[in-house]
Amino acid sequence: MSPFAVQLVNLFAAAMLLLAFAMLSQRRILALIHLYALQGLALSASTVTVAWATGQDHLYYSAAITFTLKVLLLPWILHRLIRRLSVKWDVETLINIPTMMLVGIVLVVFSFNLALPISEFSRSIARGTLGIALACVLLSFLMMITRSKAVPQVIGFLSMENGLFFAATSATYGMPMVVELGIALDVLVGMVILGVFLFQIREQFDSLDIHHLEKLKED
Amino acid sequence: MDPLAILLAVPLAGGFSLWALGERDSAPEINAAFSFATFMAAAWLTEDVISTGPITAFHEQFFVDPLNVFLVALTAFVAFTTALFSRPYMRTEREHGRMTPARLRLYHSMYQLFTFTMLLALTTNNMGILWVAMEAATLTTVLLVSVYRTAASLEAAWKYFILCGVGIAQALFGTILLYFAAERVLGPQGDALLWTHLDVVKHQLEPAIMSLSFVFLLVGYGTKVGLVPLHNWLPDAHAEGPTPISAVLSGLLLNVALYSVIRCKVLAEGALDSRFAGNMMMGFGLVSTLAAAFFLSRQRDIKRMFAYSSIEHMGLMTFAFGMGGPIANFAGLLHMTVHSLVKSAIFFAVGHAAQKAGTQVMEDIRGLLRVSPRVGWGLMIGTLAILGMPPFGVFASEFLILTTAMREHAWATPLLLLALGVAFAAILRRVQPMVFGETTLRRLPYQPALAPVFIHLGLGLMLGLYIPPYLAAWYQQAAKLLG
Amino acid sequence: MNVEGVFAQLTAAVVALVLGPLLTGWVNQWRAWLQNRTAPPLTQPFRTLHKLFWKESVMAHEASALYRLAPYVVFSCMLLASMIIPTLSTNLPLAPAADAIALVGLFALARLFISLAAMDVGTAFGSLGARREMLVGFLAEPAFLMVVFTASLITDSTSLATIVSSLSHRSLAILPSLAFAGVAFTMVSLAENARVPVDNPATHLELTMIHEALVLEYSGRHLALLEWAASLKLFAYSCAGLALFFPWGVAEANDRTALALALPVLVAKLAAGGIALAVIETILAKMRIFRVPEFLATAFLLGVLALLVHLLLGA
Amino acid sequence: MTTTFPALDGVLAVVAAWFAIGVAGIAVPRSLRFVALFLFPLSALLGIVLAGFALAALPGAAQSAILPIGLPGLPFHERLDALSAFFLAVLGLAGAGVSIFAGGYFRAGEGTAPGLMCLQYHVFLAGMAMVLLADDAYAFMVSWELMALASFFLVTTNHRIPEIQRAGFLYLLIAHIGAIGILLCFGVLQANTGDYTFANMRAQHLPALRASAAFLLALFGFGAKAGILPLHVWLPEAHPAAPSPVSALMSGVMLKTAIYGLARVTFDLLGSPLWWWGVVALALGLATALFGAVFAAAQVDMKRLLAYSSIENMGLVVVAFGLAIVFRAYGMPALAALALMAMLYHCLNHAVFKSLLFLGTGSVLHATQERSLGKLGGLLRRMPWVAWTALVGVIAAAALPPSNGFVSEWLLLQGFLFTGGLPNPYLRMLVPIFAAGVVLVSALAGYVMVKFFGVIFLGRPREEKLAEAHDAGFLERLGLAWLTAGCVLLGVFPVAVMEIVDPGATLLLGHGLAQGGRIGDWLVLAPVSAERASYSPFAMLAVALAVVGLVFVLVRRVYHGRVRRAPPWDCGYPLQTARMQDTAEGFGQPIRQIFEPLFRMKRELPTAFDTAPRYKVTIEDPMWHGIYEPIARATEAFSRIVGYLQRGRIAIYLLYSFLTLVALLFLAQA
Repeated sequence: MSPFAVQLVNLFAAAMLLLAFAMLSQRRILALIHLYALQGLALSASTVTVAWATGQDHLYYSAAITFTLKVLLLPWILHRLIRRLSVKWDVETLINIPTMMLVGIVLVVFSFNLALPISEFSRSIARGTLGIALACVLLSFLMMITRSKAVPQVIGFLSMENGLFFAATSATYGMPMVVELGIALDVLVGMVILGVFLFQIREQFDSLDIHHLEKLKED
Repeated sequence: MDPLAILLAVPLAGGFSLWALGERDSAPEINAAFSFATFMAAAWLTEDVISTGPITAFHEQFFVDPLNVFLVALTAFVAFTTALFSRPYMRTEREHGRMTPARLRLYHSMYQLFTFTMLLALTTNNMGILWVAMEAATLTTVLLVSVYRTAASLEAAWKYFILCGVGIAQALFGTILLYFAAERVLGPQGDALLWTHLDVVKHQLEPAIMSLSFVFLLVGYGTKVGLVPLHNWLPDAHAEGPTPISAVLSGLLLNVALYSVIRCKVLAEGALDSRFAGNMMMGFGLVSTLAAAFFLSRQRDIKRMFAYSSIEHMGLMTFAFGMGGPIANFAGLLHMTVHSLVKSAIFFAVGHAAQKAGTQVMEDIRGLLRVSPRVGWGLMIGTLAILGMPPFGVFASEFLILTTAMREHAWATPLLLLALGVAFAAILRRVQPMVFGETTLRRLPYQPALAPVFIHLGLGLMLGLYIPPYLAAWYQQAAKLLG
Repeated sequence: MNVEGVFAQLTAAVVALVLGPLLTGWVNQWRAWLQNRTAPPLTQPFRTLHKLFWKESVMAHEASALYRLAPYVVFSCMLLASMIIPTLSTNLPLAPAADAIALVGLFALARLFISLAAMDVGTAFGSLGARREMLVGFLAEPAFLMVVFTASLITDSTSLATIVSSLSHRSLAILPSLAFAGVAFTMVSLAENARVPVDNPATHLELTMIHEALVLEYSGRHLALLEWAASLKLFAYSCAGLALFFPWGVAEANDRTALALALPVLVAKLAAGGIALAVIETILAKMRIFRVPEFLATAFLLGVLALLVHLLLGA
Repeated sequence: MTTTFPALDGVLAVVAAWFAIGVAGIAVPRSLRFVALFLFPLSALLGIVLAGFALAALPGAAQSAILPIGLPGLPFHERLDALSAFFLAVLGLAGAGVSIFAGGYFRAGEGTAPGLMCLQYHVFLAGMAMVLLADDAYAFMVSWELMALASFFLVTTNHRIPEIQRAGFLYLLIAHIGAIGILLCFGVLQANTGDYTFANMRAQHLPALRASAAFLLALFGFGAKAGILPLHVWLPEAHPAAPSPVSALMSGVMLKTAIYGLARVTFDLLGSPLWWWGVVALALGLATALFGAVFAAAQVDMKRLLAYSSIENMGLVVVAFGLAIVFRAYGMPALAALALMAMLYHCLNHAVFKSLLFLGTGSVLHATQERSLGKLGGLLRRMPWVAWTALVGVIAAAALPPSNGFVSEWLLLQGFLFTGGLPNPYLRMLVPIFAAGVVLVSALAGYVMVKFFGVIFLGRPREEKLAEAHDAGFLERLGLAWLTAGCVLLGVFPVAVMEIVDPGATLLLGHGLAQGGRIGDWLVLAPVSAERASYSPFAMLAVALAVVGLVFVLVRRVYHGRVRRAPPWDCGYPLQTARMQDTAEGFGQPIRQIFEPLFRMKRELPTAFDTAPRYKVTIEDPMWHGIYEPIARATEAFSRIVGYLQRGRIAIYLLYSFLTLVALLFLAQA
């Protein structure tokens, strides 16, 4: 396959990592959603590239699913949610942004080192992608830890899913179709349920601040 | 007509039809009927396996082997008895105004779907589908946990969702890595995730990848097993959901999660030919057992307490499977079975007790023997059984686990002794005054369903004194298969 | 069990019954003399017994059968004891029936009965006496056994006959262990026989008395039996002591001449012992009841010490 | 008796029958008459039958059977050899007496329905029998815990009372922890073979370290049941809580199963003990015995007093056990047999007389509703049956001739007197000290028993209501008489008994007491040689009785038999009341004073100006303060620390999983 494709995939990988960092540091929820959509875009683009480069047709389907789900559907749902729930800001993060950045960088280094021995075995076109995927996962994990409102947590959760998909498509040429379909279904349903939840939480505590969700504990 | 198909189809259909039927008075009975049909199908399937041996179906996408056949039967059975139990229970809840018809509708359909997802997870041969099923199980149960719509139940459900969602995501990464390792051996077709195939070639899988993959899988599915320190969702979800759900969570879902962990462990062990995976599980198991024991000693909410006891027992099983070897694995499987029987029985009794007292706070539940002896004895005997008092099956497995540990990992036995002792003291100290003494309780509008309690306890008793040959044979084959 | 045996056994019994009260009288005489009093005659105890036997026995309303039974039991226990201890001869048919340990048990049995009897009527002094008696007993009994153990470790036997014969056959040598044991034994027998410094047989000052408090309610023939039993006990202890520490002169099996000779020897030894006892009682002062445990604990420790010394020095 | 005699089948049949009786009882939970007048006497009969089978099996060779229940590959192995036969005989004989008594004892108002109690009671009996029969670890543990469970429910019969609940909790907790210890002991014994049959364990030869570990675990596990220091705390709580027949059974028989387990593991499964095990057992046993005796002397609750006295007796048994180990380790089988015989004999004796005494307290309890010694007294005249039988028990418990208690003590002391031959100089020094201790203990036992009997049955009643106390009923008398007869016969004919028991010792040591000739002739007990030591209770008793009779007759012949009744003299003090007698506290006072450091006493002394002065002393077990409370506090503290794992913040929870993941990834990479 052509080195051009490799460069392309690497580019998208880099974009995803960048976006992950951006989400980590982004406070405004609306912007967060946009970033999420962009990440989905990069993901589907890379999937298409891989599909085109290796001629694996089922990857086109998975790209299509990804696009519709993560670029169109979920961002739209999220938009409506925050408009209905009127949450704009996620003011205070639990750790301040620069520290989070530093931690994030450490994570990236860690995950690259982790992925390095494995990527030798990869027949795949882009060796580094696995590390990047792992980094994305861990970064969104970090984001979930540090956000104090429900919606950003959800977005973190979703972007973690992105990282996983990226690993699936770029490191291995996509999972079996049936599995991907199942995963997509789960994500969709999960999203819907989350939406319902957010409303219920809101009507219970009339806020989406998860500090209200700290009653159940060992005292 | 294939029993496997029926087994999976019935609960799926049940879920949708119960939703479609909407808010009816007869919904509980219909629910029970569907569960019964599922149980029948499971029985048929079991009978098939007994006569013909392990089977695979649908282009090997599904398979039933000694390891999962009894889990399938167990799951269907407990799901059925729980449906029986939930009939009067849920009606009473409605009387007490905690359930509305709409919620009951949701409850019943989700109950069936939940059964379906568990059966799917158990019978699928595809590690990917396994993941999908586990995630689906999480989703359905989240709705069930939050069904009361109270602040506490919402919080519990939210934590459950987030923690398990994240955990399951790790498991997905593990699955991807597994596929990544597998396709280099089996080629990039759909069957590269089929467990049977993987099991054949497990020795050729790349160790470096497999070790990472197992870590992700363990953390992922381990979250659902409730291993400390990934357990935090478990007590909340058990305490705040409706009691039938606590019963199936403890009795079934944890089992299924552990089942997926040990499936992965088999592969990892094969690839790594080191005790890495085993040791990791032993570590988790030990930590969980100990921590849970000490958690137990400070509980005030009865369901929360038994949730921690589930963590303790899951830890014990994880420890057993971690040790490996025919005896330990045998013990682990036996413990799985008996624990889910006894623990669900306990939750049934607890449910009625809590309804009588109108609270789950143990200080306010007193003297069950006086107001309704059968509930009292059910709770007492169940507790003693779960605490490892012979002649119940829990003791049998603990006997094997401890003695095996004593000879292979003597260093661990003092910790186990400590944990078991503390747990015993903690639980008995709480349960005794609830059962004995003068009472504070009232009668219930509906006659509680106690048949399930005593059926379960009876089976638990039987497994302590006599294990049917088929079951024993399965256990032994499964133990061999787990290595 | 041959004729000599039976004969020896019966003589032992008779001798005990006769010499017991006489010994008491003898000691009382010497105490009187040592205190510059005119002494009662030697046979005074017999006169007392005779008088008491004639008197009718006055009994509390609540007194139960146990109360009436006790004197007989105590008496027979003491008589049995003094029939077991080789006083004149070691060839006693009853000897195998009870060894030294059983002998101690016998004394304990008597103590149990008399204490219970004292509690039976339910008066303040009775139970007080019983308590004190048991207090003395549970400390004295172990001490006594320690003494016995020393002797039996030396002679490899607990059977009194064997002890005596083997002790009497060894050449005269000072055994430090036996010396310790001797002191311990003396203290024990002072306590057990209610003598000064532990108790004063002549006292009737209620708060200090032990033995008198026990028999306070008794009268008439029951009292007589108890008194006789007391003197038998003194006799038995003395003989035991003599048997353990001065075993010479006790007749061997089936030896008529020795048997004939043994009696005077015994009387002489008893006389000497009685004088010693009287002297002790005169020069010592009675101690407070709370000091008694210390006194007896000392005896007990001396007994243990005797054992250790024997094991240490092999002597 | 030939070995072809199917004793084992018979025993199993009896066990099954006991289970059946239990089920029959639960079938008619509320009909007291049926249960009391039919089922309990029936089970007493079965007890005698059981004893018969056991005695028949004693001399014979071991018989074994396999039941179709248990784990796959590990069905219940049952085996009846001399040792288990002996203990089964104990169970049968004591159990018969207790059961017949229980028939008359249990009333409707006991808290649990009679039928249910019947079930628990007979499961308890059957469980004990199964423990003695078990021949593999699993069967043993199952029966062991079954026994514990049944007795737990029996102890909590009267569960309305919170103290009783606490007692039951404490009992089951310690029992369970001990059971886990035993389980681990078996884990060591099976030595990596994965075969849990006793036969296999016998075949294994463990290295010294593992063997010692097994022994210590066994000592811990069985000690928890036998009430060895410091695991004795449940005894004084559980025994007063339980209905008296249950206390009798627990104290009389259940404690013995622990001794059985110790002997089984040490001599049979481990085979060749090390000498220092014996020293450990001696020290622990003596400490326990002294502790029990001293505390018994200070008790004011009659059943508590008996419980402590049981602790004392178990201590003595363990001392004998230790002595046997020492002799065995130094290759002196004959002396080991002597010590072991002392142990077995004392087990038998204690079973009989302690059951007797507990049953006596039961009757007193029913007659007066009173457990506190301070409110009893003068019952000898109200309840002669109970009193006179109790007197025999008291003499036995005080280890006085010619009772059975004395025989075993005599044997034990004889055993001590042979320690001069031990090669180890330190032991030679040490053992006499132990002997002194044992003697002290038995003397104290006398003190305790005088207190027990004197305060309950003698003197004047301390309360008015005692006036209408009634004597025991027919069935109760039957049980008391049965056990009393046991006390007397076991005391008067020791030689015959020991020759029956001897195979037990032979089995464990390969060397019995009767080796080469008999244990003395039928009359005179001379375990080694007549010169060495001999004891003939029969002769003593005969002579004593003769003397009593003779004196009685003579006095009446020569003098007269006149008696005049009058108010008590008491130094002429006119106004005496029953309150002036010694109270239980008063009677225990000297002991409290002497052993003051042992006690934790709280005194409430009246001031000089009290209008209604009260004097109160409460004694608590120092072990609570010394061991158990610290443990409880430590657990509490640790669980508080663990609690910090769960502070409710979801972010923190996520952090846990995150860190776990990262840490494990590190591990995986390394």
